[in-house]
Amino acid sequence: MEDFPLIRLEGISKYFGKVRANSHIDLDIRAGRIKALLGENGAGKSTLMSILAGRLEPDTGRISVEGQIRRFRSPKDAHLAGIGMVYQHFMLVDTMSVAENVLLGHEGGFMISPAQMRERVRKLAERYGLAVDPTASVGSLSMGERQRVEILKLLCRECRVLIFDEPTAVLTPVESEQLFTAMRRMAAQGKAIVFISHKLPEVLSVADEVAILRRGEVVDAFERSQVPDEAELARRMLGRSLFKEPGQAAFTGETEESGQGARDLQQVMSELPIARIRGWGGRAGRGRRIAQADSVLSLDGLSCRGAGTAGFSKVSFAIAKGQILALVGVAGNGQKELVEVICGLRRPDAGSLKLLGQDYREFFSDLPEQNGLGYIPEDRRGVASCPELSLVDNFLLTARKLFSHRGLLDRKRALRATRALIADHNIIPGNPQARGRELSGGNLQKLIVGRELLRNPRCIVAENPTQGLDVAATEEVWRRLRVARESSGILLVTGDIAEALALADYIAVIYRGKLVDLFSAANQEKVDQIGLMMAGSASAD
Amino acid sequence: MEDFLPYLAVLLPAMTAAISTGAPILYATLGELVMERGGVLNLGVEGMMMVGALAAFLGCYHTGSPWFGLLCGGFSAMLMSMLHGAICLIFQGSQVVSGLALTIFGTGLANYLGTPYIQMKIQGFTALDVPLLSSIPVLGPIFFQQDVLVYLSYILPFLLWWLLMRTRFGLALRATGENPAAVRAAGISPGAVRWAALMLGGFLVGLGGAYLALASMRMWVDNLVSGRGWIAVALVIFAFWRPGRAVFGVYLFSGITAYLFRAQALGVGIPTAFLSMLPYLMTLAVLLASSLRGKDSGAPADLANNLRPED
Amino acid sequence: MFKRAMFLVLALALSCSAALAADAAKEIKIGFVYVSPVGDAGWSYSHDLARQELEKHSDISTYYMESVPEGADSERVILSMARKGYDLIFTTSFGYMDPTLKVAKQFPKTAFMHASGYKTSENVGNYFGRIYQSRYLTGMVAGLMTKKNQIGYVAAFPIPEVVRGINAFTLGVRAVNPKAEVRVVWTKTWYDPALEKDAAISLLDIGVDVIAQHQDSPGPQEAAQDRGAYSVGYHSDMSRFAPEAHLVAAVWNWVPFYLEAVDQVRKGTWQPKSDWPGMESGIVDISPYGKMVPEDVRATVDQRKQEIVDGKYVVFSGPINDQSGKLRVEPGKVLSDQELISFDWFVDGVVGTMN
Amino acid sequence: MMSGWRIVSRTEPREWGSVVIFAAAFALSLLICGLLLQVQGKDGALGVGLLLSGGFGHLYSYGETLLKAIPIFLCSLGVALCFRLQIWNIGAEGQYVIGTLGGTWFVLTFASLPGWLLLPGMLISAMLAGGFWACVSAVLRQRFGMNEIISTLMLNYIGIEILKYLIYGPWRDPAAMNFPVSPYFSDSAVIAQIWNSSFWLDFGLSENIVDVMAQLCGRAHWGILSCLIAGCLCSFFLQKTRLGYEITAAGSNAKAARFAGIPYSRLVILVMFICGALAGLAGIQECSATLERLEPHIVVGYGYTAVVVAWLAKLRTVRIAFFAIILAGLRVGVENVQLELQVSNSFANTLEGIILITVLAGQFFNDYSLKRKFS
Repeated sequence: MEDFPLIRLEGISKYFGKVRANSHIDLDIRAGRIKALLGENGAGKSTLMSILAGRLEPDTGRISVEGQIRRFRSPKDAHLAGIGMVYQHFMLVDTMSVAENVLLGHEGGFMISPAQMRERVRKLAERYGLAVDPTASVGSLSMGERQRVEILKLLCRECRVLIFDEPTAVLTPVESEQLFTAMRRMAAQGKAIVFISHKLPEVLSVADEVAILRRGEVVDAFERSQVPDEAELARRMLGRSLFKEPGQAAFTGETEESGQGARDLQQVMSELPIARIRGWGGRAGRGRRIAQADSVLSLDGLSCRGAGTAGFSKVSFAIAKGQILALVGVAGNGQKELVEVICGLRRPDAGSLKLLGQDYREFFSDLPEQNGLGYIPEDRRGVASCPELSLVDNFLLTARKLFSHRGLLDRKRALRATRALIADHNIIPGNPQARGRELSGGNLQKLIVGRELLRNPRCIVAENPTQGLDVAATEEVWRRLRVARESSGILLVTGDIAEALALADYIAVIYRGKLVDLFSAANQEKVDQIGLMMAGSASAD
Repeated sequence: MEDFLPYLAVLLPAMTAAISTGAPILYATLGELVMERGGVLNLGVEGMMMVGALAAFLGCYHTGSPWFGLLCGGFSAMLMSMLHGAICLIFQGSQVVSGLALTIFGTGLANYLGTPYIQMKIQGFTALDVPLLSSIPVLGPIFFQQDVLVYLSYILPFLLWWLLMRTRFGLALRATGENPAAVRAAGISPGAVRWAALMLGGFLVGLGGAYLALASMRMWVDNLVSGRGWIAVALVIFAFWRPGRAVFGVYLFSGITAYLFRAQALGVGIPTAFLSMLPYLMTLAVLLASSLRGKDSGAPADLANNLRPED
Repeated sequence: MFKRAMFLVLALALSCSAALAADAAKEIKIGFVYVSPVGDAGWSYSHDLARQELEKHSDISTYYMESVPEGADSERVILSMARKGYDLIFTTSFGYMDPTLKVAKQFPKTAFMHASGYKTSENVGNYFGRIYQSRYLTGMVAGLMTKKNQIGYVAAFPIPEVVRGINAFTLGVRAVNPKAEVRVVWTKTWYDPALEKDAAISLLDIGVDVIAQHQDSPGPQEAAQDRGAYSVGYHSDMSRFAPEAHLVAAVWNWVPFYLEAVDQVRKGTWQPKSDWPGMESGIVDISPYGKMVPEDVRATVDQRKQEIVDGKYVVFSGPINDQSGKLRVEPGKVLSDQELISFDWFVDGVVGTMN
Repeated sequence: MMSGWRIVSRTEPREWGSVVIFAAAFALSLLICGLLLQVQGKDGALGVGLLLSGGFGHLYSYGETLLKAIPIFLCSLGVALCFRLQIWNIGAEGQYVIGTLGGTWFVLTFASLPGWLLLPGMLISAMLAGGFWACVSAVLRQRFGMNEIISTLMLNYIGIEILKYLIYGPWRDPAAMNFPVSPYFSDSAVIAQIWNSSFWLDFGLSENIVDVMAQLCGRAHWGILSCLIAGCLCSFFLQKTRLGYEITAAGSNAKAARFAGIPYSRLVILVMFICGALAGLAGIQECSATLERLEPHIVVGYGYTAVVVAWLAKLRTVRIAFFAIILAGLRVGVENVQLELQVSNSFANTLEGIILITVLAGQFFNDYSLKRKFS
């Protein structure tokens, strides 16, 4: 066994049109080992794994399983070779039960009996310690549970290689730990585990081997034991060192306020008719009267029943100009509803909500175009952008009112503004006519953040703004938010404690729609308990 | 209008008629239901029924065997359905317009090729009573003095339910209608599943057309289907994509139509336009009611979307 | 000099027109516009039978277009026929009336004949047959053959033509069987065999034992056949669809009428007029009786037929009451053609509504 | 799906290629139709020739084709707008009918009004009626989440029944011998034909020019003007206005629209209203210009043709005009085939169906290209 790796990838290359995703990648995957695949966005990790999982066919190169060369034309071929993948976006049917999802596509007789299915799944779940109710419909499950369903699907097929694509992105610290234990257990039972991640700490904690991809090539591969600490790992990953002190930008240079793009942007914006009325620029107070108010956002006993979900009740906090409040919690604990209420997409049932000192009805009755509200949603492709439309149109999505005069749309100017924005945030590809879906997650997020901050909002709501972004992009987004803080108050909704600590002045933890606690980011012993609070075991005080 | 007795009296015959006039629509509805559950919207039912009807007639006319005709009907409509598949699953054409094209084409083709046969008679299926059941006082005449195809249409919904809910194929079919990506990730080709759905559904729709030719008219006349295909499409949505509700919807619809004729024959003094409007109003009303009760329409999430050929 | 030129011109003109006349004499082109497919056993079919007769004549060539939707499209069809230089064009549905007139205005040299309408112009005549006379006779047969005194009538659309038919039929029924009722069901279709069959079945369900119809499809005949009831056909002898049920049918025979019209056009004697011939001209008749019709019935009906042909008996002659029992036609009076063309009330004995 | 070949999405759409593809698909369908004719022992080649000459071959073909294209274009324009917003409105048929009723009602009620009031009044009330009929579905969808495909379909049937009721009941013209037709519209409510020979003759134009023009324009009426206006307005609306952009954006991603504060429900109602209004306009024009009164025969399925055209045209205004004319031309041309070859009218549907199918399949090659796999 030892001399033969379970899986060997040799000279794998893959092109999308002219874009190179992978080039001449060699990789070995051994049974009983956990291999971490590290790299920035667009480094080609996901592509490589999709090839291994049979979703894509490589242009060149070959895959051999235990020595024999195999060609995977479809995921089925990969399954037969014992390779399965837990995708970032779960491949589940929400309307069907857990058991049905697990057994979907599993070999067997023509007829199925629900009872047997349930029994099987329950046994399997117990064996690997992945607790989940087989009868529940997937739509009602938390992200963590859904992920377990995905894993069960693979285990049920006796997969020998399990690939995890950013598995912890949607998990609580507690759930993440459970996942890691499950991984180790599976590895111990002779399974090979590959997992793709950005998060250096978890790589260090769980991986046996690390391979680093950059621009579609494997630039480094080594044993976990060879790297002492995160800084070293980061250096190897980025080819440059990374400081982690919160509060100060990591890299400057490629994107500065004083960049050409930024100046063009200012130029375009200042020409807008609306700008002539109100005056462009972050200088607070030149905008609407309310811009004077110092309280940016204040909730008092705000409650709302969610549609289907639990929603939230009696939430109270306030954010002043210059502050960042991080609302920490596991996905599905009422944050979504809360954000929607704050952003005027949903009506609260009870309590008061004030934005920029105004009652929300008043505020949304005529939404100030500038110096008003900025919203950076979690779901970039689904909510914050139109994948089929050009970057200009995506740019216009929320900026459209700035660029329209008496109902007419000034596309010329919008185009110039988009160009400038692209230059300012060095978004790739740089063509403003490119379609939204051609952008990688990181670049799309840059566009969205830029677009939302363009109107110098006094109140900013950011939902997991760096989820799935590589370190560089993350730092970039953080920097922008810190700059924006100068003139506004920010509500940062995140599941990532590190992010909260990196940015926030205050931290509020939400669980089952209630605020568990609200404290200053400086308060160390509270900070240490965040993980527990998120998991519901609240500290009683 | 003062004495209602005759109006009650015609209820039974109305129901009897509803069962037999409903049968073709039931076949078509269930066929469309299978296809839509698999995520393929096929508005071509009307045309497919026409072709099915003609093929059934020709098959029976030339061999004299109604059963052979029935098969011809089913398979010809299956071919039409596969044409839809070719356009939507291979050539990525819009399912909506492809369906409309299929309707236009099928109706035209059937009438065109059928011209020489217009009003030639065949020995189709005639009513045959089920030995004991037919002698049950009230239900007997209604349900068990019909033709074979009607009896088949009793069993079909249960078969279909079993297929959808209790078989591996059904599982894959439902999943494909909801989330093809998940199906592909599970190692099943959603394309293949949709082909299967199209073929099975097409066959059933064909039986619906065949019924009109073999059992209703027992001869070839052009425009035989005249709109029943569209009713079937509407009924699938009405049925929230569930076989059980489909049966209910079909018999409700055909029941109303059948009863209205009899009410007219009894000389009810309401303009016929309003009477003939009633079934459609009822459909809307029932849908409205169920949506007011906050019911989820249960539409397959991926209905009418094409699978992207790449990846 | 000038005179000579004049003569020349005149001579030319004459010779030309002569030539034209000669051409016309050589071959005459006739167009038919049908509203439904000719394959059906109905209205269009009855016209097409005549067309095929005409086609047999060497010097006549006929063209037809079937299933021409009434309204805007029909005008185009008639137009293109006129453009192709047909000498005589028959438009055989009420909806073609205005289009025919419009086209006729542009082609004064072409003769147009429109069936079942009421307008005429310089080169448009209208024509129809007194089919209601046949209806009356078939009504008598039905009235004599019914046992339950309940007769069903599957009707297409509540337009005067159909109403007239129902009334004549009912008068016929009542003439021989005052107790009998005629129940009317509107299908609002000219041709939906399955639906029309269902309509007939629904009538049978409520206890009628004879089915009469006014559609192009044999659907109702089928129904009667299946249920072992009697049926009365229309348009053409429908006995082949329901050999056991078919009592008799009110039938058209357009051949003599069309031949005459063609002849007039050929001779150049054709005049536009409102022509409404009856049984005496043989344009309408009743089909051979079904074998189940007993001798005495045949005798009574044949006798009345003879009276009608001889003009001794007029169908719509008073006293006639309407549904409400109100006297509409005084004894000794008869309904004028004008009134017949715009019939909008049911005679006594009809069960049903006007729309 | 196709082994050995890989299907690749084109990044930039073809320009002239698409024209070639359409031509090829069109030719293929004609070939098939020729064969179909042969099946019934007719001369296929001749048939195809007759078809094309009938639709586009003669001077007078164009007027007729145009006449028929007008309602198709108007309905299709509206339908395309709905589709842009992912609203599957297949109810243009019913909206066409109800619009006609609205217009007719105005004409019959205010027959005494002067022309400059009557004509616009008729058009406007037709558009309002059609628009409101469409809004019923829109409201049902937004307020009660009822599927618009079924509601529009049902409302089509219901609309037609209403028409029947009115025309056989209250609106039946006694002067017309109780035949199911409304009284004639007063002359000022009749939309005139484009070419008025007598006028130009008085104007002093030479006999034969007038004659040629008369043939060319045929029965085409001033409704064509409404097509031009509607078309221009529509494309301007979509490209230059904010609402237009919002419709495109919301159609592309409804969730994003909600996030961006685009009033989705209002847009749905707006596009449905516009569609209904256009369909209604088409209806009343057809009614007033060609029939000059309301008859049951105004319903000939333009609403459904509109859906097909909108799709073939990929919702683009100019292409809609193109396909509307093509389909209209075919319908006109196929009559020529029927008349000359004496084939049954069902041939027309067959032909149309085949053309749609081939063209639809052909469009695949606009958006994708096949590449050989190398391994």
